[in-house]
Amino acid sequence: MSDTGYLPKEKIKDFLKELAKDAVVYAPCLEGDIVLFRPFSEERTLCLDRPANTPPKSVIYPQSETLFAFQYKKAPEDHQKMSVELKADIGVPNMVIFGARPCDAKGFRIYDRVFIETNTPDPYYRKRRENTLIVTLSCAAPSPGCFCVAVGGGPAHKEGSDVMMTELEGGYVIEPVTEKGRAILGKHVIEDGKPYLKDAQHVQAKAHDEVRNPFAPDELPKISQSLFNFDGFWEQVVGKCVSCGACTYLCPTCYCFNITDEQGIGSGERVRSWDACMFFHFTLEASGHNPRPTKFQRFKNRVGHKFIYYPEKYEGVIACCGCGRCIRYCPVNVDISEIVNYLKDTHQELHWASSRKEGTQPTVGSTKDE
Amino acid sequence: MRVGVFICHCGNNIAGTVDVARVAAEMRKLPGVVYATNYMYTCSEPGQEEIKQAIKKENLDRIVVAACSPRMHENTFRKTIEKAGLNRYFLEMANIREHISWIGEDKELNTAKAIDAVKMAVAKVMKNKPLYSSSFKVNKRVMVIGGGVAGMQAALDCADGGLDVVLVEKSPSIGGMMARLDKTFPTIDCSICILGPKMVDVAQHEKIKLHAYSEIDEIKGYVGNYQVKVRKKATYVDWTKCTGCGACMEKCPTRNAYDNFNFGVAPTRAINIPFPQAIPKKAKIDPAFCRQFTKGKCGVCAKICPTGAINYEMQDEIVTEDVGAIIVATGYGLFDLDKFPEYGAGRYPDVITGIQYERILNASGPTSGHILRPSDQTEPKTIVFVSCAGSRDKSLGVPYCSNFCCMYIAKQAILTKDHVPDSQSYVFYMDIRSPGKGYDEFTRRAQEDYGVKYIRGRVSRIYPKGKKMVVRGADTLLGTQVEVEADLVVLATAVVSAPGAAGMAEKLHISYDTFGFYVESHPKLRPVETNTSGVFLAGACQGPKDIPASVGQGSAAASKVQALFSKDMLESDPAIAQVNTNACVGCLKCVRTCPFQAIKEEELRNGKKVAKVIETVCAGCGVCTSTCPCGAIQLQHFTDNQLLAEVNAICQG
Amino acid sequence: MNNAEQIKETIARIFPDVETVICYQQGFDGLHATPYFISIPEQVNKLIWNPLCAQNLTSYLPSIKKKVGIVVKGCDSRTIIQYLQEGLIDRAKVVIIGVPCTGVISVKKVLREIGHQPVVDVVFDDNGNIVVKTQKGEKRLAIADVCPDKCTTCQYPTPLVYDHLIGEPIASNKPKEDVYKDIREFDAKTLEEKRAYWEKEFERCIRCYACRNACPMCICQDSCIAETREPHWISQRLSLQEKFMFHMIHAAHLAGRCVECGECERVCPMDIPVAKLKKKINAEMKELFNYETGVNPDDKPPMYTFNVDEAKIKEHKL
Amino acid sequence: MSGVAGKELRIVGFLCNWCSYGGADTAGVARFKQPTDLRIIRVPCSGRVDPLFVVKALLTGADGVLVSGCHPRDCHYTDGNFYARRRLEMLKRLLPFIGIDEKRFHYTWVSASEGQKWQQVVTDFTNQVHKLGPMHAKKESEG
Amino acid sequence: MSNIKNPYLPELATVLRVIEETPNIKSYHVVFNDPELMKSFRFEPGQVGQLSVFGVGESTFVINSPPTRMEYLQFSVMKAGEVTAAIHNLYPGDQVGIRAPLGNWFPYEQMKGRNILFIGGGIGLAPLRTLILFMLDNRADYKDITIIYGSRTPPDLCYKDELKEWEERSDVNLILTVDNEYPGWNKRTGFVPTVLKEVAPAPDNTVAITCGPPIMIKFVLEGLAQLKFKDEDIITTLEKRMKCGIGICGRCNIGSKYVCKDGPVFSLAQLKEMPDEV
Repeated sequence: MSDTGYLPKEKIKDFLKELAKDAVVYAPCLEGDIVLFRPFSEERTLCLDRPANTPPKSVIYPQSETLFAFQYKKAPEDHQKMSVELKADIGVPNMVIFGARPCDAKGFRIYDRVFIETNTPDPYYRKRRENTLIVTLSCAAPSPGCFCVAVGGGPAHKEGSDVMMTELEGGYVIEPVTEKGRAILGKHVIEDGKPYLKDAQHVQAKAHDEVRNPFAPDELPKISQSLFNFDGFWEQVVGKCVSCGACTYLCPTCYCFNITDEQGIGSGERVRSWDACMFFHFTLEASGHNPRPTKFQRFKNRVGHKFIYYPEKYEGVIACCGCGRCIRYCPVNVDISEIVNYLKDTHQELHWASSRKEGTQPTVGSTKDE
Repeated sequence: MRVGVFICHCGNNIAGTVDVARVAAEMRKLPGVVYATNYMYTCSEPGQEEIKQAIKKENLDRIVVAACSPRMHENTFRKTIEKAGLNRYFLEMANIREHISWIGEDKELNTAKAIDAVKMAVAKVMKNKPLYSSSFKVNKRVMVIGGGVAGMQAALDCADGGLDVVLVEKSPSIGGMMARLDKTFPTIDCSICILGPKMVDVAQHEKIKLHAYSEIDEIKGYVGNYQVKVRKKATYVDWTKCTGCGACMEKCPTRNAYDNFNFGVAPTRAINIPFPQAIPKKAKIDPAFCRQFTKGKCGVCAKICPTGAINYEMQDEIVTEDVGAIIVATGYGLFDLDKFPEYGAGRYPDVITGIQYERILNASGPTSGHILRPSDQTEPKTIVFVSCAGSRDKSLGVPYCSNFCCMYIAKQAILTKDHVPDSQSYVFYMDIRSPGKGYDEFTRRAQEDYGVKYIRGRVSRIYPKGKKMVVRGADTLLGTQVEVEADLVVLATAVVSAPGAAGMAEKLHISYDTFGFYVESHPKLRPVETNTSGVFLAGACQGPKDIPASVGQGSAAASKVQALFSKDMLESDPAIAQVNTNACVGCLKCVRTCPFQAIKEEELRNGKKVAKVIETVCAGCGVCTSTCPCGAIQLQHFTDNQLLAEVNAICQG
Repeated sequence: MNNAEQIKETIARIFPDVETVICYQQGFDGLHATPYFISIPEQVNKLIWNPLCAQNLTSYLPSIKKKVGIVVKGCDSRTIIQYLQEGLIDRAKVVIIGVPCTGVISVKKVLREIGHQPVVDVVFDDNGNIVVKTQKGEKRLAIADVCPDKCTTCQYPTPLVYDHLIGEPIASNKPKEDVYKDIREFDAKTLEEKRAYWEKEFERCIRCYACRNACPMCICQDSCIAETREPHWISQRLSLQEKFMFHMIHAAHLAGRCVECGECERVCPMDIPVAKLKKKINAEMKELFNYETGVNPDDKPPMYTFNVDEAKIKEHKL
Repeated sequence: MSGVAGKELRIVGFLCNWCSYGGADTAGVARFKQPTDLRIIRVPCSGRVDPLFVVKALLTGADGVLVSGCHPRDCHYTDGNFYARRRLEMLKRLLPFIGIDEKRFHYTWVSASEGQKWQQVVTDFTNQVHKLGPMHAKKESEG
Repeated sequence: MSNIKNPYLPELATVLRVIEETPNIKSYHVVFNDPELMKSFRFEPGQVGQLSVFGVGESTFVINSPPTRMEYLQFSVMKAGEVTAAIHNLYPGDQVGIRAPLGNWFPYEQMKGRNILFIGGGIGLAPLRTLILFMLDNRADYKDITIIYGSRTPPDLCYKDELKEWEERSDVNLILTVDNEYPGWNKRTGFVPTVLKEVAPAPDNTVAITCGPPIMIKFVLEGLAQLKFKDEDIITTLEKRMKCGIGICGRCNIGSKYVCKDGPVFSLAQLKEMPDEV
């Protein structure tokens, strides 16, 4: 068998069923008008013709998970004596993410550096990541707002994927990316894909050219520190932001989280749940002090994290995969690519300063401006 | 946290149907509970002592007592734990008696319910925070509203105790209903003869400031510091000049003014002094009748007045009185005759009310004490008294007994016989209620010594027949129809709340029942207190009562005020609303809903606008807390988290 | 709705009386409009006005302290009136440029019609249609077919409050009795159906709080009890119960306050019909207190007042 | 787990301290027998009862919720129950919309002297909830 | 799975002793339940730990006992929020969780042979205490040690017994101050930055280590600059809201630095490189 497989379109359900034999298969399914990754079953409607509304990040990094359960126990002979029992159960089944887009898969690589490639790896993420096979579908055409090619990705970028599929008229060309992915070629319904490889590559190249690059001609955006640190800039560009968490929760690369104890009587769990740097509460301290009290500061941190801080730590890798969801689904159309584009032009400070009237303060406050 | 749980047997009251030992054992399993025990009578002195000992020995920091209703003993146990050094708000009670052991028969179910109840209390007490009251100065001045016998007694007792008293009376003279009575039962002594000296005492007491012919406009503040706006209604007579000589009244050409004092038995003058013993004995003009006001010309009184006291331009005057406590003695009202279509609804002049009859009997009344019936001023020979005219009649909205009618009917019947020896009185009654000292003997005397005929039954109709009034009713004892041809019919109309009682209650922030009578703090144990601290009740404003009861309450209310004022500083209840200024967004919805205007807007140093609770005004209802969308204003001791802890203990526990 | 020029002129005139004007400009693609904050008159050339301008801009008003101009549609004006009822804005600090509106478009509905293709171009013709060009061709859609649900029963096409009115007032041609028709229809379902419906919808919620933050009447924002531990109403567990509770909090806090602008639903990335709960409460407020939000600045929001005798509330029997 | 399995359902009661809690006390003093399902939370005033407490209880495990305050016009805090009446009526009408039988929620007015009425309310409401059966049993399997 | 440590799983520990330092600050002596761990546990002065009250949550505190005294770990807790309030309800024998050590530490190696100036305010003495005690236990390694410490009122001073001890020592120069006159207080009054100016320590061969409320830090840094201290010789330790403690969760970062992992100890020189989000 060659290095390339081929899955005829009519066999896609059989393929998924085969995968589902020894794994939970998450596939993009139609739910009302939107597409979500759901454990696949016969009753569901597969939807592969556009990226899912939410990335598959919750499969490996659930929105809320129990880090451990605790239980207070009283000694039977002495009710004054109380001990605590902690139970951390990281049991994870084998999982497949089917039909993720390359940007989604790349997102997991952003997470890997933080959660796994560190001296304090996160066992929960790691276990799920190890147990998950990521089968990606390359994009034949861009989606509204997306810009993967501008942040080091592309519609057939393979980073993060175990298998890359490319859609042709009659089926999908299947290219294993990792050793783990190679096993998929052995599945019954997979035919030899070698004859189609060229066509697939053609599709991929065509798609690559169609994706917009807001930062062109730069290969990767370089951010002007002085504009980045200029408050007036943020006040102008994110005045309309409503400070919700849609962008971060739909982002394949956002990973900020919260840890809380949720308790019943005498027992409970320590829960890790997604959090959003756009929320006021995110950094609110017990004293009432908040180091990032305004949405401007919070938005700046979000952009900074993706385009400055993360690259600083990880050899220039931008923590944005250009999927465009934050743009598409933003309640007020805040466009991060536009903002970053402004930021990379080092001569714009004057422009930003002059567009504000002399001596006036920003008029649109955050919800908690002081 | 080290919670101690004390389960009370209450003798067999609880232990009889709740397995208290098992409840205690279950509590010992709860995290945070380091001590749980059951005890025969936790509220007894040894029981309380045990709590104190356990707090010290076991180093307890929060206490749950599962026993009777907290309405019964919460204060007891709060004091107990306070004596042991804990903040009083570290106590929670679980009501396993009234709410469990007394109402459920199945011991198994009761025990399970008790376990839940105590668990809830434990869950809540773990969320409790220490609260500290702050203290504030008391203005040792008391206002008495209402100058009837109850109010006068209260005013005199307070004043004799050295307090400054402001007495506010709505009508031109103090004296109230009692001043209108002829004689009082069961002693038949002259009402005004015993009341008059008291009225003079009030007038002459240097500690009493009297605002007659005045009403309450507005009451602000809180116990110890009330500000009351008193409206001194225009009398059109300068009382500083009026000597009460009565010349104006004599010469007044308007002779058809309604006589409030005599309940319209006869007309009076447009300028009048209500009655000879009035305090203050001053004239006032009734502008509804005075020709100067209705026609724009007359001026007779102004011409005649030897001191030039008449002032037609006079306006109402508002004075503000600062007081520390208020005694409400606003008395009662009476059912109108027009409520009784079957009795002629006030159309027949010879069907009158009991109080009107009092005035007819009274030597200083319109008939100078001669019993003359209103229609033709002849002496009636057959008089019918109808008791329960409205009282105890659900259909008329007066399901209650008016308390003293049975007694005054007997009195009036006796007096009638004295005045007109050849008269015959009949009394239609439902039951004769005469439970007071010497009362029953009195009603018997009416029947046995004065030949008053008592007919048990309701009067169904009264209608005229020539000069007579036919009173038709049933004799339920004989089971026959009865008809009496009477010269005069006296209805013992129902006692109702004073006109405007509800409005007054709202100004005072006290509760009133469906009938408009004011509600006391506790029907047995706190009969003169209200739920608004610093406001006390005396007399019939709380419910129909006779003279001795009213006087007794007047004295009781006075002693309550004395006790309150025995301290220079008062402590505020710390279980009030508190604003977390970090969370408050300044929407001020709480300001809108606070029933007490206890919340105002405040600007913080950083310019942020937030809500602020005026501690001394907040009554602790928590309406603000359930109004606030962001949980920023929390009623202490009943915070969202405290109530959620209880909800969770039930639903998730 | 060719009023853009007139709006621009008006804005140019109200400077420098105002420091900022909030209006619309083109968003990231042809199908989206986005809020536009103008602080100097010259910026006005980027302003747009067309049926893409669906967003209720008034949400920004309470947080702005300076004098501000704002472009409002009929529906948006109800928010301003509600703000006035609740004392959340100072009328003297807002210059309202009212624009009568014949209906806006719902991006979600258009996307559904064009199969979620990226759009190349969008044009509005004079016959009330939107023409959407995509790679796969051109689609002409009647705006009436792709407008948000609120437009289909719009009673107030002309702003109820304004300082400058652009164009002529329009009267509503939608029957008043239809406003709560959808609510009545939904209410007619069985309890089980309704429960199942909400469980399915709320299960998708990702608690991003876009609905809350976009809501003009959600004044708590950063103090929302969905995120606090003091008080601690909901946990961070991802259970249906918590999501349900959040939406009930949102609905309860909007009782008698929701101006039916539909922002919550418009912004929901998970397509949850969150406005429905609030509309139901509004229907009840109308029924109970004859109260309609955002139409009369002198009204009192019904949850912050009472009548001693409530004509429509009867004691419930067991 | 609150409630004795098989016999009882979980019913949460919010009672104002001055009237209804007192009424429940009065019923107790008079030994008026009542079903035992009800668990009582004491609040100062029915105006303190945020409708969300009711929602929270119903969503997290209660089969029924009862709120009782002073009779209108008879509120210890003058107006508290007037606000409660509006809020709770709103909730009562909202519940069926989200698929919760409004019969699981009842609000009423019981004064401190109405022990007998209290007994009646508790008995009738408990019976009513029992007729509807448990609310959460079938949901147990769900996450 | 068991071969790698779960960084979120706290070690169970028991409260040994509770010391009431001030009306709203208590210190806790805590020992791990596992005696082996207690023996093998190592940390450096300035490192922090996450203290758990199960059911309420975690909060970060500096381990303010020195690594030279390992009978127990001491944490000092000021009551501010939910977790600290829960900690204040702990008694000896109660169970807690500890994740420690986390973060960096004071560069004490580079301080050897230098004069040390500690400037603390209120609870800000806690992180300094660990280093002070560590240096006193290695007294010969350091030259002059000066401590300027102040609080609002005398009862608000932490570690009163130790203050007395240090005051009596000849090899420590302790300068105490309270904001205003107070009955029975016969030492200095005035704010810490003011006292710093009065004392005016020489910057030569001196490292200044400061911790306290933000407003104090602000003026202390100004004061030190006036005294010609170099930015590299001014060390402070930051307090932030932390959750994970391992540089992931995203709330304690200042720019690309995570206070929980890259801090909490920073020199002024480093701080000046970071965005102003303290």
